[in-house]
This record gives sequence, structure tokens and C-alpha cells, in this order.
Amino acid sequence: MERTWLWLIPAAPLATSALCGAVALAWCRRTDPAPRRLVGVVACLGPALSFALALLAWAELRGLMPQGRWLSQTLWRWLESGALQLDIGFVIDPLSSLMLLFVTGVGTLIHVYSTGYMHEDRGVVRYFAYLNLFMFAMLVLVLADSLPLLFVGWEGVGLCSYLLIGFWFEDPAKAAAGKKAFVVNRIGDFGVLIAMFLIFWTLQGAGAPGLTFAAMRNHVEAFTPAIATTICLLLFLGAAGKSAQIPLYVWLPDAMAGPTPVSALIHAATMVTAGVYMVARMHFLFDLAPVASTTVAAIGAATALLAATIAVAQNDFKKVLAYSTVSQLGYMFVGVGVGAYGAGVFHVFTHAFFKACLFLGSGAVIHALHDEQDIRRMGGLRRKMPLTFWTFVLATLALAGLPPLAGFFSKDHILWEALSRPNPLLPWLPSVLWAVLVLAALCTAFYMWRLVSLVFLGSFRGEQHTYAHAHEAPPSMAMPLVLLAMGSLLVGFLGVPHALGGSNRLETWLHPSFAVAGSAATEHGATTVASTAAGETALHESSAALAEHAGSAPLSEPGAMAVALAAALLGLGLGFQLYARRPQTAAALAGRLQPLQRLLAGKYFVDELYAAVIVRPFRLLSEALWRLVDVRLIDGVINLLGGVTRAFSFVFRFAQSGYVQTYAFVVVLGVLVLLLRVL
Amino acid sequence: MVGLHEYLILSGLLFLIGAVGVLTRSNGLILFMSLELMLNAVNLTFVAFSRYTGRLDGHVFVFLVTAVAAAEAAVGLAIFVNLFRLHRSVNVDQMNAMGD
Amino acid sequence: MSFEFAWHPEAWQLVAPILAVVGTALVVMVGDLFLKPPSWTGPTLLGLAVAMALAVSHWNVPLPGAEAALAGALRLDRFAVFLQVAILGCAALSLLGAQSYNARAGIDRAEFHLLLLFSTAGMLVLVASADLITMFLGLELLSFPAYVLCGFLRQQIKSNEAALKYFVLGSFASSVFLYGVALVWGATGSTQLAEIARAAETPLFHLGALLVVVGFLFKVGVVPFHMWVPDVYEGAPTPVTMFMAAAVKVAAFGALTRTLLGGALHTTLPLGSILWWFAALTMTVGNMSALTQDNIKRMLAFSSVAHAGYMLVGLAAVATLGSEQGASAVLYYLLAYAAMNIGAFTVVTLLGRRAEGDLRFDRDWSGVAQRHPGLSLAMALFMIALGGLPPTAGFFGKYALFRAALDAHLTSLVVIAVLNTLVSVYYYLRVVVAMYMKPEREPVSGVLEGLLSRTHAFEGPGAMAATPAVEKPPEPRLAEAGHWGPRLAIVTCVLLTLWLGVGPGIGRLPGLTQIMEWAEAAVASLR
Amino acid sequence: MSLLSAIVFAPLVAALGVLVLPRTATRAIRSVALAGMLADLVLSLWLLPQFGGDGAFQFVERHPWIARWGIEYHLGVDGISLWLVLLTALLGPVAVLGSWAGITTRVREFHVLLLLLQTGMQGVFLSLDLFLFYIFWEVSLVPMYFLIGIWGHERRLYAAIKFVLFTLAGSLLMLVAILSLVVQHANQVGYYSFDLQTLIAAHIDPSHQVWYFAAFALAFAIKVPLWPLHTWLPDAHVEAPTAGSVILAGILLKMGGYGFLRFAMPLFPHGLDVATPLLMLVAVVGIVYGAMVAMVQPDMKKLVAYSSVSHLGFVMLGILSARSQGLEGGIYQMLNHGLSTGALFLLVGVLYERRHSRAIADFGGLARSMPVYATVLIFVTLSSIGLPGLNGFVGEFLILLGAFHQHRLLTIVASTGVVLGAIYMLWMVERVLFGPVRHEENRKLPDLSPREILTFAPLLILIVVMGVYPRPFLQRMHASVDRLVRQVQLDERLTETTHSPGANTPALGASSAEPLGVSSATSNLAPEASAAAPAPRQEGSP
Repeated sequence: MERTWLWLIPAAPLATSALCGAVALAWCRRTDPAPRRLVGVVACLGPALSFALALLAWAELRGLMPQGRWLSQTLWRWLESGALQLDIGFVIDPLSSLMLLFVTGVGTLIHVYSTGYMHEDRGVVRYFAYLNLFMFAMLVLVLADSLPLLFVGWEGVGLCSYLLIGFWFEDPAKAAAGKKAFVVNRIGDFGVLIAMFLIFWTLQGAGAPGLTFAAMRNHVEAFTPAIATTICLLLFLGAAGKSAQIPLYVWLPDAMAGPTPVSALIHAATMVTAGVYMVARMHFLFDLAPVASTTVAAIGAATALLAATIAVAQNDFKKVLAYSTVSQLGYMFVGVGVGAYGAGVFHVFTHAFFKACLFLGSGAVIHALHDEQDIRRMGGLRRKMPLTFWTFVLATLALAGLPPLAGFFSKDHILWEALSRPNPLLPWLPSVLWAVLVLAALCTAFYMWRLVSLVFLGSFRGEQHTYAHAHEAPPSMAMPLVLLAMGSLLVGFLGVPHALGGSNRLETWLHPSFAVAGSAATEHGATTVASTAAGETALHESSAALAEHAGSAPLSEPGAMAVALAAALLGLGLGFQLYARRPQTAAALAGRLQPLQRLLAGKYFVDELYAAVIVRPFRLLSEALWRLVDVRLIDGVINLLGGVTRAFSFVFRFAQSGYVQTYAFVVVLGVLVLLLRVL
Repeated sequence: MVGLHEYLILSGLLFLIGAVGVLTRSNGLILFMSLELMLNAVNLTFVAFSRYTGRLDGHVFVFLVTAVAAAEAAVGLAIFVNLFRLHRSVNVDQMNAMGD
Repeated sequence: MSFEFAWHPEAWQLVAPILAVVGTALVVMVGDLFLKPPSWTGPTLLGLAVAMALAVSHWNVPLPGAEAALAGALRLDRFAVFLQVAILGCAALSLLGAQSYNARAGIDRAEFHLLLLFSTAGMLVLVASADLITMFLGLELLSFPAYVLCGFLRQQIKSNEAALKYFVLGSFASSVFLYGVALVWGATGSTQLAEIARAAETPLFHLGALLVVVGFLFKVGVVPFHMWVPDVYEGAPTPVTMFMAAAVKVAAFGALTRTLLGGALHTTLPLGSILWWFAALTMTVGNMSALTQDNIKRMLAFSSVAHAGYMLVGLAAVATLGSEQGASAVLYYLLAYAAMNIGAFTVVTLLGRRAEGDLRFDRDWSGVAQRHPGLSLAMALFMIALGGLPPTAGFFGKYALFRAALDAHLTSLVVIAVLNTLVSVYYYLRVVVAMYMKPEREPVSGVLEGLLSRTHAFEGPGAMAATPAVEKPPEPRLAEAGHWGPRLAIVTCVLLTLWLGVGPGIGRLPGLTQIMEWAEAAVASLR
Repeated sequence: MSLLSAIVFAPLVAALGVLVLPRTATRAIRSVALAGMLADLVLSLWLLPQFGGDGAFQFVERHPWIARWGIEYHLGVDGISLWLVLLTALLGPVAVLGSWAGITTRVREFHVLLLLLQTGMQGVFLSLDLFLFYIFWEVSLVPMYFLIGIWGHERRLYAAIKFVLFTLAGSLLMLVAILSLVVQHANQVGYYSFDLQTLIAAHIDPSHQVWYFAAFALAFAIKVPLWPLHTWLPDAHVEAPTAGSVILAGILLKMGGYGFLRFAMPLFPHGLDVATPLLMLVAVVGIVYGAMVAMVQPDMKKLVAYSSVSHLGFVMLGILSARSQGLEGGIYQMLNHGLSTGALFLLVGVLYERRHSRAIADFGGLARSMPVYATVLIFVTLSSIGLPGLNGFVGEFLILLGAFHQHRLLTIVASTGVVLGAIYMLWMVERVLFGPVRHEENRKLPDLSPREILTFAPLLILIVVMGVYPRPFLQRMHASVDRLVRQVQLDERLTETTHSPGANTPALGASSAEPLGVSSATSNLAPEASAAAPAPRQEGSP
């Protein structure tokens, strides 16, 4: 269905962003303080409006037949050259509507939180300008109906993350972190760029040039496995950059340099999940490319475990959460990698709530302790800030995957899909994936509870006066905490699996978006009974397929859940035992496992590796190119030519002796040569 | 029997002698005389030709050339005189105030 | 050849320009005995103007076969007229340009003028002569006054040396030329170009013709017969230098062209390849030698050698397939070249603080643009024009030459020429750099300046290092003497340089197309 | 006097106007110069409403000049030159404004030269007669030489002469090529003609075409500049005064790319065919090389200069792809580069006026003392690194898209330039704007003055507009670019060119002649694409 108001969804935050920006520039030379409170309100209005519109869109979609759940608006012709005809157009299907809802929802909450958190900061106006701009870019990313437009949002969010990470730019480390984030993302974007070209010329070859998702779906048959694989791998390179997967995850931990709400919004809830979203968007291609999908799943699992292990040994509050985010993103990629797009997106959804809640909680703590981030100098805050504590615990349990919290359903859904879906290439892969993920789950539970114990339980280990001044979060910050905690408590119930007698409503809702490519052709125009029927059958087929898969799995679904749950509980228990009950044993253990400890604390020294293997050699090479090739070689040749000419000049001058008889002699010589030559 | 060729060879030799003189003698005046010698070599050529082809205009040319030579002598000597005033010598080897 | 004089009354009209110039000279000579006017420049210019008018007057007079005067010794065809006008123009401009200089150097005397006039008369004869003997006479009549003019600064060693070198080498060359004439006459029984064109080829003839050509090549200063050029140009008083650089080249090239086409030498001699080599050699040696010169006159001297090379490219085209295009291109280039050079040398005279002073442009001219913007602008224009950049005469002239050469399939030669242009731009721009881009320099005191220019020894780097000890305020540059002559000359040259470069024909005013057509008509008249 | 001539000669008139003013009346001089430039801008804008859609030349003026040799005064504008003319007209006033405070010595000469330069450049973009083109080409050389040599910085003399000699080395050989081309053509048809269209229509023997193309390409490649002929550029950029750098980077470099589009390619398709692989390779090398060298520059202007080498590499890649996307992208990128790099040089100039230093190390933390400046710099940087939504992206995307079809491997290598661009630009921004203030004198630097903001405003606005709504710009190129594509296509080589979807079918034939393996898959699939839809999936399953 065409809708004329979709543009408002991204436009609203853009407008507010422009407003804030104007104020910021206007005030940058004035001494009197900017109207911060007013700005805060305005800044919150933008995302709030988008949220309302997102709800409206969702409602509209519900009103439509499953196969016709699709709103769109074309604004104007953007790129147009040769066979390339590209519009700026937005489309809302179940998938994007889901993304919309939680992006705008969580976004709004975090804006509200920011009004409190950033209150004292002098740059708050600029801050809101950036944050709103981010909302705009993210919404463009979600709403885009074509890959290039998605790319606009894609790099837009990258830009905002760059600006926000380096928000406190006087600190060179922070500025550098921002640049690092942008550059690493650029490396990924390079893949996306090439993928787009490949897609375009493939479709061009099929006589249907275009870069809209619809065009790709409708001519999906144009993609040979070879090409599909190439494209998907390239796309995944982009996704790995944006969503911090191996090998490009290194920027995310550094990104914690930004203000905490930013970490919550951009680096936990929304932007970093964009990669997963894109893979889900392009699912019809990944379906064609088992190699690529397998790679995605494998890398996802590896990342999940790697990051989880690193998180175990971190002492920076936000770094722990950051690595946890990386590892959770790994889960999501496993989900989409094994073809369970619904499951992946479901985890994206739930993760947004509890991870945002965790970050905001950490923000509250850091705020309360005057920007203290080292958990070794915290503890016993339970009594000081109970509300923060309880919400944090709730979110932690959700993340650890305890029933009936959100994390449980989504994570176990992924685990089950990973286990039950046979891999066309490597039959043994599913069980390995599952095992790895369970292990990661154990680590997750462990380090999360370690965090809780070190921060909230026990007794305070920092200076007493900071503890004395520690205070509960102001309402503007508390309210979002509570809401998000409730979210992480409830949203899981949207996806109760069939195994537990649930009807996995989310799966059903998303199904039209992930319908097998063949029937996807009917996405356009009004739905017909036939297509609906097709959709229904497709749905049944898929569920049937699942049931049939279940047979092949080594475990039954409840069994698998039980194992995972056990792992989570074990992790929690360990964390409690080691860090709340007997810290000394923890210390002893750390002492005994010295090398491992250092390896983990040092994040496997990947940054150092990159620096040594890539960055430094590259810089040296550049220096060489400049000083040797440019200055010495090329200019050298030029100057040589000049020198030779001058040399000749001096030779001739030497002949010009000034003696008349020399001259006469030369004349005679000339005449003789001439005569000899002619006669 | 002395024929045209012999005259031509003789004049050619005279011309070369003059040229060599110009190249080698450092005394300005002798150098100057060599120049005159070259002109006269040419005169000989003219005369020889007109004698053996029975045309008269060769003789006319000779008169012309002699006149020119006279003028040349006037100019040349003037220059040398002036140089002698400045240099107290007419040795061309000393005269390279210019040249790189 | 017959001795009876075909002397019809038009003949007077034909030789009128020459007579006018000679007459003026005699008037100056005799008149100076009795009345002593402050300067003879006025009368001389008048004479030249009259001569020019006379010359122009019979451009269009149809003289069927009657251009021949004095028993065919002279041939006053359009070719002759074109060049005579050019030569007279050069003479007049040089005289104008010389005004300040002569006044300062105290050589604004009758002798200067009449020598210049006689030399001019020689040129007029040279370009008009259809007979090798007449050519020889013209050549000598051109040269002798020039020898004297070179030595006109009798107190200056350089000037005298210039005279000496020019005289010795010049006479040497003209006797070579004459020997050539003799041999040609012996071989063909005639000295008339028309007859020679029909002559049978014998070794003797080849030898003679080659010697004749060499004689011309010497006059125009072609490598390897160029060695006299830098020394003579440097030593001679600047006005004389500009007169030689412009007028003599016009005359000599004109005569050479006439000999080639009129005497049809290109059919009888392998001149194509010969000139190819001479052109390449001349351009390269000339430019490269100019590259590192610090003395502006010397630099311009070498540049004039190089330009002779460019014109040889055109003549090479003539020699390869007798292309009249080439010839007309050469004529056009001669005009452009004369304008640029006279202009440049005039500026040189004006920028000196004394006659023959301030010639090391990179030192003495630094920052001149501040005090003399007009002069500097003009000089910059001349340099850019000599470098052959549009929209100037230099570019268009080169364009014409190269096009002719390409028509004759001399592509490689054109490429050589183009690369040489590149080199030349470098040293022409050195002048601009000095005038515009270097800071104004503390001027050297008049005394020290005198020392520097009088004895060679001081002109080494030592002199440059010698800190200018200013005990008395330096004399002003000649530009401030405020004569109208040089200014007029420069303005004329500027206008010519631009006009020959872009000039569209406006009404009666001839555009460059028109001028090119004249050149072609002139060449056509050689048939 | 008709429109195009007015556009060309309006600055010249203004120059004469400036000449008559007394040299001390600097304010009046600047105003007159500005007025002249603005007049030029207005006249150029006047083109837009009347500009028609068909690819042919418009507003044509044609008068015989030197009739006997077929030299004409022949002006005309089409979709390719239109925007370059407008860019020139836009940067003119910007340059004058940008040197308002920076130029204090010999103000009159400075502005005269600036205006002459403007005339020369407009002439280059508008002339359709090879002779006329060459004259303007050289005329635009001399003023820039003076601008660098007189108002430049420390090593200005070296830079100026290097600039002139490099450029001349190419253009003189081009002159030879032009002449012999004309002569050869004359030998065929019996009359001389320097008219571009006539010569394009002429049949030139392929073996000659290669040489002619080589000569032309050399001249243009030096101007662009293509690696390894680029070394004059850093020197010239660094030493030139701000306005000089702006014009140099903004327009003079474009003359090279334009030369390829307007002359070298349509005149000598065979030569192009032979040279394309080499030139593409060189262009890509330039992209990466320029970016890498830019990364290690301690001097801001040098950094921007090398970034120009990289960007122009992109332009050439697009142009050489000889596909409509690539060509339009290339032209578009020329405009982008004109805007963003022009702005960058202005920004460096702003700092230089305040601190008399261009060394990156001398700055740092400026975002605190000069917030507006910081905003503008970041904005321009983003445009220069091709952030989607700003103009740079449109250009790079189209270029790479077009080039990808021509040569995949090279395009992939070229795309790394996008990453490298981000690295060096952001690194510069980081060191200049962020971090603590390391030098006390930077703490109280005045922020942008209203005049400076006014100077930047048009550039910034265009950067955004061209990013989000490039259509009006691209649209006016289509027809002309199509014509060009048709001209450079050899008969045996056919590719997708036109905008009508129907004409996509030939593309199948084209893609079957693809270099790399991956694509051959498409091509053999393409013909029976509709017929055997499920086929690929069967192949896919192991």
C-alpha cells in the first residue's frame, strides 16, 4: 500500500536534530548558557513522534492480509544514470516495522534518560543534535527500500557513532576511538559497495537492472550460486564491520569512550544490530548461498565465544557490557546464519531491551560514582541504589537466559535452530555450533553475575566519600530503567516456541518478510487470495520442515533448553560463589591461571596484532612511497632531465671560448663536414 | 700546357692558404692580409673562368671585388687601429673579453 | 647575358626606395658638415618613412616582367617590397628605440645615422637582388657599416672586440660566399638566379651553390656558423644589436629564401636533409646555450640563434618540396620575430642605468616590476611571445612554420622544435621571474657599476658577491630619461606582437589573415 | 554579443576595469573584480533555464576567424561542459572573496590575473574549435604561473616554473598532434578545418589515432594529473596562494578530464581502445598511491593536494569506463571535487591567515576555539570522503558502478581508495580539530568571520543538494553523455548505453565479453534467464 506519511518517521528526528544543531552553533560564541531543558524536551519529541508513527504503521500492517503487509512511499528520483534508476523510497514490512518499533521506542527512552545523564555537560545541545541525527540515519536504514538507500543510513549511523564516540574530543583517546570506529566500519562498507555493483550488473545481465530489494527478490533467479555466494560474503563483511564480528569487532570496545547513553542506544540496542538486519533483509540471497550462510553462522559462534571469554576478565564496567554485546551479536548471526531469520531478529529485539537496560544501569552507577568505571573500585551499591540494582539484576538474568525472561526465549530459539537445522555442507556443524553457544551462554551468565557481584554486592572498595555521595538515579533516568526492565521481562512472551505450547506469534508476524523467495514475488501490489494461500502453505511447509528437522536433531527441543538452562545456572552460581561469597578464591584462581588471565585481560592482543601486522607496515609503506618514489624517483627523473639539459648548456658554453680563431675554425669545420656529406 | 684546371687549383690553393692563415696567425694584420688573399684567390678564379670561356663579365666582377676589398681594407684597418689604441697590440689572441 | 641596359622609366620608380635611403644618408653626411642639429634622428626617420612609402607604392603596380631593373640585377617584385618594408620598419624602430641610449652614451651623432642608413640600403639591395653578384654587393654594403656600428663605442673594449670578430668572421664568410659565386658562375656561365635555376648540375656547381648557401647561413647565424653571434650581440651597442638582430636577419633570410626558390636550389641540391640537420642543430644548441646565460644581451643573442633554427624549419619545408607555405611562414615569422626582439632590446636599453649597464637581469632587474610596471609588462609580453605562447605573434608564427613543416612530413623536426620551445620557455621566464618575483634589490652605485661593466674580470661571481658599496646615489635607469622615441617603439612592438598573434581584420585594418596573404603574395611573386 | 561570448569575456572586461583603477584603491579593485566574477556567474546561470535536453551543442556561436585555414571562433555548450562552466563561474567569486584578506600586495595585478584566468578557463570549456581551444588552454596557463610565482609561499619560484614546464611539455606535443591531425584531414578532404565535429566525423587511420591519442592523452594526463605525472601538483598547490590553490584544484585540473571527454576520446576512439587498459591501471594506481602518500603528509595543503591526485584518479577511472554511469559519475565527481577540495583549500587558507602555518602539528583542539570552523571542516571532509547523502558519494558510486563493468579487479582495488580516503582525512581532522589545545596561540584564534561564512555557504549548500537530489544535474548530462558513448564505441564493441529500458538487451552481448570469471557466470545465464529460472539453484545444491 502506498502511504504518504512514511517520510515523517525519519523526518521528525532530522528536524529536531537540525534545530538542536542550529541552537548549538548559535550559542557556541555566546556566553550565556543555552536553553538546555527546552532543547532536551525538543530532542525527545522527535523520536517520540517517530515512535507514535511506528505504532500507527504497525497497526496498519495488522489490518492487512499477511501477504500484503507492506507499506511504501516513494519520495523522489535519486540516482539515475544509464540503466540505473533509483528512487528514494521507504517500505515498511513486518520486519522493518518490528525494527521501527524498538528502535524508536528504546531510542525515545534513551533520549529521556540522556536529559538527565547529560544535564551538566556543556555540550548537551550538540549531543542531542548528534543523537537525533543518529535516529534519523537509523530510521532511514530500517525503512530503505533499496540497498543504496540502506547504505545511506548505514554510513549515516556510522558517522553519528563517530561523532558521539568522540563527543568529548579534548581527550585524544576518545577522538581516536571515534576515528577507529569509522575506519573499521568503512572497511566493511567497502564490501557492501562491491556487493551492490555485483548485484546491479547481475540483474542488468538478466535485463532487470535495479538495486531495490523488491527487484532483487523478483529476479532472484538471476543469481547463480557463485555470484550469490560472492555477494553474500561481501555483504557479511559489511555486517561484520557494523555489528562487530570477527575480524572487525575491535572498534566496539573502544567505542565505550562515548557517553553511556550513546553506548546503550548505538552500541548495544540499535546500530550494531544493523548488520543482522541487513542479512535478514537479504535472506533470499543467503538462501541461495549455503557457503556464505555457513560462514556467517560459524563466525557468529566463534565471535560469541571469543567475546564472552574476553568479557570474563575485563574490569571496566562498560567494557564488560561491550564484549557481552559482541558475543550476543554473535548469537544473532548464528541465528540468521543457519537460516532462522526469525530467531535472529527475535534476539535482536529482546537484546535491545535488556542490553539497553544494562547499559543505562551502568550509566546510573557511573554517574553516581562521578565517572568511576573500574568495577574493582565498586561494590555494595545494592543498598545505595536499589532501583538500579533490581532493574540491573532483572536485565542480567534476562541476558543469562533464565526463564521466563526475554533472553531465555530468544536465545534458546537460536540454540534450537542451530542444533536442529541440518547444514548442507558440514553435517557435523549444527551440534558444534550448539555446543559452542551453550559454552558461551555459560560464560555469559558467569561474567554477568561477576559484574553484579562486584558492583552491587559485597562492600564498597573505592574511596568512602564517593560512596557517601553515591545516590539513586533521578526520575528522568529511573523511568527508562524501569520501562526497559519491564520490557526485558515481558517481550519474550511474543515468541514462546511451539514446544512450550506457545504459538510463536513473532515468528508468524515476521513470516511474510522471510517467505521463501519464490512466493516473495507476490510482495508487490494488493494481495490476492491465491498468494495468501501460497503464503499460508509456505508457512505450513516451513513449520512442517522444522518438525521434520527436529527428528534429525540429537536432542529434543525441551532437552536442549534444559541443557542450556543448566549451563546458565551453573554460570550464575559460579559467578556468585567466586565474586560474592569468596573473592579470595577468585583471586587465587586468577593467580593460578596467570597466563590465561593475562591473555583474556589483554583481549587476546588482537589490537596489538593488527597494529603490528597491518597498520604500522602500511604507514611505513606510505612513507616510503612518498619519500622514495615521489620525491626521489619521479622528481629525480624530472630533475635529471633538467640537469642533463644544463650540462649540455655548459658544454656549448665551453666551446664559446671567445677567441675569434676558434670561431673561424668551427666555421671551416662546418663547411668541410657539409661538403663531405654532400659531395 | 697550363689550362683552366690548373688555374682553378691554384686559386683554390690560394683560398685555402688564406683560410689557414685566418685560422692560425695571431697577428691581426697578417690575419687581415690572409682575408685579402682569399678575396684575391676568388678574383683569380673569375679571371681564369672568363679567360677560358671568353666571357668578359668576369673581368667586371674582378673590378667590383677589388673595390669591395678596398672598402674592406678601410673598415678593417680602422677597427684594428682602434683596437691598438686600447690594447697596445693587434694580437687577436688577447682579445676575448667576451665568451663564456 | 647581354650588356645592353633594359632601362625603362619605371626602373627609377623601382629603385626609388634604395635611392631614397642612400640619399638621406648623403644628406646627413654632407649636412652634418655645415649645420649641427641636436639630433639627426628626425631627418633619418623622415627618409626612412619616405623610402617606405615609395616601396609600398608599387606593391600593386602591375609591372609585367618589368620588375627587373638594372639589366636584371635587381628584381623589385612583391617579395622584395614586402621585405624592404619590413627592413625599413626595423630600421626606423631601432632608431626610435636607440634614442635614450644614444643620448646617454653620447653616440647620437650623424655617423651613427648614416651608417645605419647605408646598412639599410645594403639590405634593400640584398633582398631585391636577382643576381648573385648584386647579392654580394648588397651583402657587403650591409656588412661594412654594421662592422663599424658594432665598434661604435670606441672607448669600450667589448664594443671593439665585437667589431673585430664580426669583421674577421664576416669577411671570411663573404669571401666563402664570393668563392661560391665564382664557382657557380664558372659552372653555369651566369650569376642570374633565373639562369641558375635552369643550369645543368655539375660537381662544380654543387660546390659553388653550397658555399653560397653557407655564406647566408653565416649571416643568419646558423649553427655551426653562429659562434660570432653572442659575442657580437653582447659587445655591440644595444641599439646596433637590435638593428642587427632584427633587420639583418630579415634581409639575410629574405635573400636566402629568394636564392632557394628563385635559384631553384632545392631541386639541384639535397637541401632538404641538409637544412633538416642545420635546423635541428641550431635550435638545440641555441636554446641550450641560452639556458644558462646571465647577461640579457647574450641570452637574447642565443635565443636569436634558436629562432633562426625555427625559421630553418620553415625553409626545410621549402627545400623538401618547394612549399611556398613554408616560405610565407618564414616571412611572417620574420615580422613577428623582428617586433618581439626590437621591443625586448629597447626595454634592455631603458632598464640600464647607463649605456651597457645592468645587463645581468637576474641580479640587476630583480623587482623592477615595482618601479617600472609598464616596461616590465612589455618585457614579460615579449618574453612570453618569444617563448611562443598564445595569444602572441610568437605563437602564431610558430604555428605557421610548424604547419608548413608538417605539410612537408617533417614531423620529427617539428617535435624537436617543440621540445626546444619547452626549453626556451624556461630561460625566457627567468627574466619574468627576476622582474616580478624577486624582491627589489638595493641598486649598485654608479661607480661600481662602471667598474663591473668595464673590465671582464669583475663580472665573475666575485663581483656578484661584492656587497654594493653605495657611496653616491645611483643614476636613474634610462627609462626615466623620458624620451618619447623608445616608448613609441615599445608600444608599436607590443601592438605588433599582439596583433600578429590574434588580430582579426577590422575594416581597413589588416588582420593577421591579411598579413599572411601578403606574405603569400610576396612568395608567389618569386615564380 | 551573445551569451557564451559574454560568459567568456565578461571577466576580461572586468579585468580592464580593474586596470584603470589606481593601484592603491584596493577595496574598489576587489569590488570590481567581485562584480565581474558575479556577472560571469549570473550569465552562466542564465544558461540553465534555456538549456535543452538533446545532446547537441547549444548556444552555438560560429564566426570565421582565419578562414583560409579553417580556424573559427566557435563556441558551444552541451551537457558535459555546462556544469564545468557553472563550476568555474561559481568558484570565481569564491576565489575573490577567499583572498579578500589574504592578498595585500599588488592587489590590482592579482585580480587582473584572476580575471584573465577566468576568461581562459571559460574559453577552454566552451570552445569547439581545436585551435581556439588550444589558445585558451595556454592562455589559462600564464596567469596561474604569475599567481603562484608572485603571491606564493617559500618555494614559489620552483613550483611556478615546474607547473609551467610540466603543462607545456604536454600541451606542445598536443599542438603537434592537432596540427598534423588537421593536415592529415586536409589531405583527405582538400580543405583545412579545426572544427571539432568535422574532425570527429572524419575517418582517421587507426595507426595514426594511437599517436594522436597519445599526444592528447599526455597533455591531459599531466593536467589531471595522472600518476606518475602528478609531482607538479603538490608543489604548485602548496606554494600557490589560497585563491590560486582553489582555482587550480577546482578548475584547472578539470580541464584535463574535460579534455579527455571532449577531445581525446571522441576524436580517437581507436586510440582510446588501445590505451584504456593502461590508463585505467594508472588511474587506479593514482587512487591508491595518492591516498597513501596523503596519509603521511605533515602539511595540510600537501595532504589535500595528494588527496586530489586520488580523487582525480576516480574521475579518470569513471571517464575511461566509457559507460554512461562511469562518465556521468566522472563528470559529477569533477564538480564534487571542485566544491569540496576548493572548500578545503579555503579552510586551510583561513588557518594560514591566522597562524601563518600549514603544518598539521601546529594545530589541535581547534574545535574548542573555532566551533563554526570545525563544523565546516568536518562537513567538507565528509563530502570529500564520499559520505552517502553528500555529493561525493553520488560521484564515486556512479564511477565505480560504471568501471566495475569494464574491469572488476581494478575497480575493487580502486574501491579501497574509499577506505583510505576516510583514514587520511579523518586523521587530519583529528589532529587539527580534536585533542587538547597544544599551542597557546591557538586558544584565542578568531572563528570564521561573516565574510568567510558567506564564502563557504554556497559550497556547503551545493554539497548537500548535490548529494540528496543529484537528478537535475545528471539529467542534463544524459543526452550528451549518450552521444559521447556512441562516439567512442567501436563498431565491433557494443554495450548498454541508453536510458530506455528496452535498450538493455544488448548488454547481454556485452557482458559475455567480460574479463573476469564471476561475470561470465552472469553472461551465460543471461540469455535463458527467463527460460531456465530454477536452473541456478539446482547447480547451487551440492
